[in-house]
Amino acid sequence: MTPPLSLAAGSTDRVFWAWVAVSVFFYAALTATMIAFVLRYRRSRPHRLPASEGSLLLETTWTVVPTVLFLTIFATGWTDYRRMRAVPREALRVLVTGRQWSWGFRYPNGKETSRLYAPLDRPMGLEVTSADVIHGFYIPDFRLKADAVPGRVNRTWFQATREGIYDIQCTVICGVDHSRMVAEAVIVPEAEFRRWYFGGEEAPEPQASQPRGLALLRTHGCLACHSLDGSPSVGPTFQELLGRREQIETPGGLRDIRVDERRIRSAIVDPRHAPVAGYPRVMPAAELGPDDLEPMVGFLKGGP
Amino acid sequence: MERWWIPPLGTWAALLVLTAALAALSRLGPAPALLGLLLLTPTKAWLVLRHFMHLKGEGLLLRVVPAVALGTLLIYLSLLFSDVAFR
Amino acid sequence: MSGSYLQAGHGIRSWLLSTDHKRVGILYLALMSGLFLAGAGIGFLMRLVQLYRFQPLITAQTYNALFTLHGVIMIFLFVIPGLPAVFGNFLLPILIGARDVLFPRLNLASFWFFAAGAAVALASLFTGGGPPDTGWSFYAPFSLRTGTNVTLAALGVFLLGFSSMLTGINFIATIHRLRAPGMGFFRMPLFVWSLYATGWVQILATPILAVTLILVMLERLFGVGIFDPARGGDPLLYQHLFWTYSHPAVYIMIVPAMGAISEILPTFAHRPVFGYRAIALSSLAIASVGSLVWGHHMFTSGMSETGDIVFSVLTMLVAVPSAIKVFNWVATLHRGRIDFEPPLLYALTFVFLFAAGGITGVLQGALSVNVHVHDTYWIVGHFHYVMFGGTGFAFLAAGLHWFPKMSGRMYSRRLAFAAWPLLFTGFNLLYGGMLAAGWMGMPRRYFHHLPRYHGIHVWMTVGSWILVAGILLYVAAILRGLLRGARAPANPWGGSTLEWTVPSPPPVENFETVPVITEGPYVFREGS
Amino acid sequence: MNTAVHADAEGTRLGMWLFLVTELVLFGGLFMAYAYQRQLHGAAFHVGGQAMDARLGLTNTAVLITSSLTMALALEAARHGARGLSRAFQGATLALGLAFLAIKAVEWSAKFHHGLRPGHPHLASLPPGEQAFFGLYFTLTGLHGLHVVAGLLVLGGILALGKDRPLVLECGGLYWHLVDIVWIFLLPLFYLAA
Ligand code: HEA
Ligand code: HEA
Ligand code: CUA
Ligand SMILES: [Cu+2]
Repeated sequence: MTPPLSLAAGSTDRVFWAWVAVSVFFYAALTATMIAFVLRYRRSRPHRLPASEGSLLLETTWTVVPTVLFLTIFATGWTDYRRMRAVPREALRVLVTGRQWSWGFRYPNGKETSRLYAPLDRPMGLEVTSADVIHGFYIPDFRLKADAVPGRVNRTWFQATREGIYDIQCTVICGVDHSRMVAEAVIVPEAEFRRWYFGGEEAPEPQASQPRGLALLRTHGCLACHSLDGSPSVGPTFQELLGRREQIETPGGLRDIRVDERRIRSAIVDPRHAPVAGYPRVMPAAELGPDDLEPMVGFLKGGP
Repeated sequence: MERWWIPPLGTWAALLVLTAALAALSRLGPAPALLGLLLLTPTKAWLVLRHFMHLKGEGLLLRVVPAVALGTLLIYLSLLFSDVAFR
Repeated sequence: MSGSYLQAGHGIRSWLLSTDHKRVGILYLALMSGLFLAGAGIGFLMRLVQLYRFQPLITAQTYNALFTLHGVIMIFLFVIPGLPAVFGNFLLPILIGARDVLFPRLNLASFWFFAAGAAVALASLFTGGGPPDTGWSFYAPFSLRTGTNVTLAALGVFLLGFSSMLTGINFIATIHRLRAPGMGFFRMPLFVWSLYATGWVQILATPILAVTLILVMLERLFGVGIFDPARGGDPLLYQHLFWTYSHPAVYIMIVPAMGAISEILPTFAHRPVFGYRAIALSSLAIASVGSLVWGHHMFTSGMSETGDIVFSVLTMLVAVPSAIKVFNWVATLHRGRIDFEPPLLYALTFVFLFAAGGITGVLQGALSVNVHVHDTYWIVGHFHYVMFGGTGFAFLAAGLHWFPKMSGRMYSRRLAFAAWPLLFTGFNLLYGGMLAAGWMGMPRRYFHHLPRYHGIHVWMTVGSWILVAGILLYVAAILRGLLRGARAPANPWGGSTLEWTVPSPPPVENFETVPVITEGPYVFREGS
Repeated sequence: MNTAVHADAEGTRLGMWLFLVTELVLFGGLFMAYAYQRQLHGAAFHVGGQAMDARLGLTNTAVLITSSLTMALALEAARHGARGLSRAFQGATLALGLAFLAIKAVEWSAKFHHGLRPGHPHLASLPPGEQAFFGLYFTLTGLHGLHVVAGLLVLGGILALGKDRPLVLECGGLYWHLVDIVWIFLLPLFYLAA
């Protein structure tokens, strides 16, 4: 499914799956017993065995065993949770403010952003609050969540273990665009982060190198006209591009094609030639070296 | 003749005295005021329950019922304070 | 002997103003079935919306209103009143050998409070600022600031709470005062025990909901500062108060369901229930410990760490009595003489699905896991398993079990069996899918979802189609029984409790002579 | 229609007490809110308490306690067959209840006058803790006042319709005494908090 990508996440997952395994074991045993009893003791298979009305030993067993089991589950959950709540002293602390319907990040030196930039393998403290109603700050890949409550600050932290761009979603219903209240956490190597952080106002924003193709699409402004999630825009969406059926305009009239890698490449390099029908012809040709073109094509091929 | 009006008057007088004591205590400062709140107020409530509301003469069930309610409220409060008292 | 309660009078007034507990039960059943189907229809629509947008007909705002309405209907109008109002009303007096509840007119009043509450809650859809969009939990300060008609919806829920409280008072008093001679507490059927425990939760928790809603209304109408930090209030106080009621409320939903299952299993196994006392007392244990765990809804809210620990430990403890019940139910099948009839099948399905829901509950009660799954589809999966798989299936099972008693006819056995595979498959695809989606990080109450979650949404929606088919077949089994079912004998299942000693349907007075109880409720004779 | 079964006296009493439980818990919820806010804003609650008129609060306490006395006497009189006396005591209870409401009205209007009512800009300019204090003050005393009104309606109805059988009086009285108990708690929480 979704791999855990922060320190805490790995541990959360281990605890979770261990208990899932234990529970499934008990659950399967329970179900099997139930089915076996129903089959064995049907009226059509008569027997003269006396039915017991209770057994102190059995009932004590199945009181004590679950109690011990459940309390152990508590203990493992708490151990990890305590760590999540204890923000390391050396962590950089970002003020995260939710408002209807966007996230804002403010760094100690005054930098304000709408994406969360964080260094790889370093603890990052979050002070989560809200400017209006309650929101929920959630990065699923890090198994991290803290409610943004107006009038108070909730503290948590994470330490990302892989570079990349990760979804931030709002988890508390906060109005009409609750489900649009998403943002991104950009995890970059520490050096790159420092360059930006200490580089004054003009320093270029850090780009996660994974997936690089996506970062390039963003810097070249492609995403201004093409969506990634299938929603309609100025140009066709990038969602499920490879293998899609399109109608293109050729000098010889309309033609149906199936999008392949060649088509993707040519559409980027020479957009005026045979564009997709039904869209305005506004796309500029991009001057790209192979260093840039290939990751882009790679991303679009396997993209979202 | 039976003097049925005497016991209620006694309860009433006790309630007034306790109220006066409570008022006096709360003028002495926050600590005595809190003490009054925690000791005298429940005493007054207990007097009303026991005499005016006749719990004294009722069977076990009727005495358990309000006790359950008050016990539940106390537990609610203490659980609430497991949060607020440790913020 | 007089005629059956169904023949005791015909016009509509003889129903709407009847204080006969059986008729009141049927009134609830009729109204609630309609509400359930409407709520379920909305659920079905929400699933479709995750596949096709239906824009501009359905916007993000509409979607927010849909899940709020779905939640409010299902929780306050279906699962909370559900089993006590319908089966409790119909059966409680009969099960303890009484003629009616202790306060029959109050009982009718409860029904009318319920109807009024439902009407007011539904009226909030069409008046003021339009349907509420806050989710069924009405979290402040959003619920205080939204322009939608939260005030009226809160008033509706307030009335429903009143109805629930009055029912609780009535049932407790009835059980204390009207048991037949010889019926000590430990000779009561387990369903009665469960109603008794539920009654206490109803009167000890519901008033907290009532004040919470009063406070929300006051704050919206007059700007009294209780919950909104802009006015000196505190949003976490709202959550505390709301869940102080609403967690116990989940046990108001499940405990009577467990009681019904505890009747069905021994009846079809034709043997005494295993561990009668443990099952009876665990209902009380669930009711009392269940009032102490509400904070597990607030682990990410910024509650103090002490609070987190206390509530997480108590959450683990409250699961123990449920586990005891589950094991005792399974043991009740051991060495029985089992008739495999639809009510039993549905009851076993209850055990299976409720256990799954309970286990997910325990997992999410662990603090670190909760941080990840809180407010995701995982939670939505959990509560559909316990509420629909639990209470809902208990309702379906109890509906079949007592249908002959209530209507005097047999349902269509063939259709009832045929509905099961669809219900079972659809249910697990849909709600199992929710658990998976939640673990992958899909937040709840989302109109738009990120592309990474699209696949699992398709999966869930397909599941919902199968489930609908199952529900429709079930409804058909009942309708066919009503229209063409064979006449039901007094005791079609060979049951041992008092309701099977009176004719189907029961006469107005229930019993010709007051029964005298000389033994426990589950004594089966050879050959029965 | 079938005739209703009538609950016996013991059952009625039980039902009444169960109802009182719900009332207790209802106010209990508000006391929880009070305790919560006071824990977070202790100092502000002290300041807020200084704006309260302790004399009015104490007077009202005396009035309500006395009305409880007359109510208890009304029941005792009825039980001892002195119906006329009982009705007189019931009348006294009603009068005292009305007096309580009148004093409450004086107090509220003074607060309104000083801009301490919810929604008033002056209140909004105070620190959060004090806003919370006055919010709770109005809610708790207001809800309590509504219960007094309800009690008056019930007792008035019993008196006016001549339904003053001892059992009925007893149930009405239980309700009235409960309202008194709630007030006993409100007094130190608001009026003596300073
Ligand atoms: C019928 C209703 C019902 C029932 C019975 C339960 C039962 C339980 N619930 Fe659930 N719950 C809800 C309805 C219900 N819940 C709802 C509606 C919500 C969401 C509200 C919202 O936010 O909208 C919710 C949310 C919810 C949360 C908060 C999640 C969040 O928002 O972050 C938690 C956390 O601890 C929780 C826990 C539990 C537990 C531990 C139980 C236990 O009582 C379960 C006990 C049962 C068992 C454990 C099964 C039987 C035992 C065995 C078969 C033994 C073997 C078991 C193991 C090996 C584990 N529930
Ligand atoms: C007992 C309670 C109960 C039951 C039975 C159900 C049943 C269903 N629920 Fe439930 N659900 C809740 C209680 C319940 N729900 C609650 C409390 C919430 C939380 C709300 C909130 O967030 O505030 C929720 C939230 C919720 C969501 C999450 C929304 C979100 O967070 O974005 C979804 C999403 O798919 C969903 C789907 C369904 C579906 C498909 C059914 C299906 O089981 C329904 C299947 C059955 C049918 C479809 C019946 C068929 C009948 C007909 C077709 C007749 C048609 C009649 C008319 C149209 C009048 N529900
Ligand atoms: Cu912000 Cu939901
Ligand atoms: Cu809960």
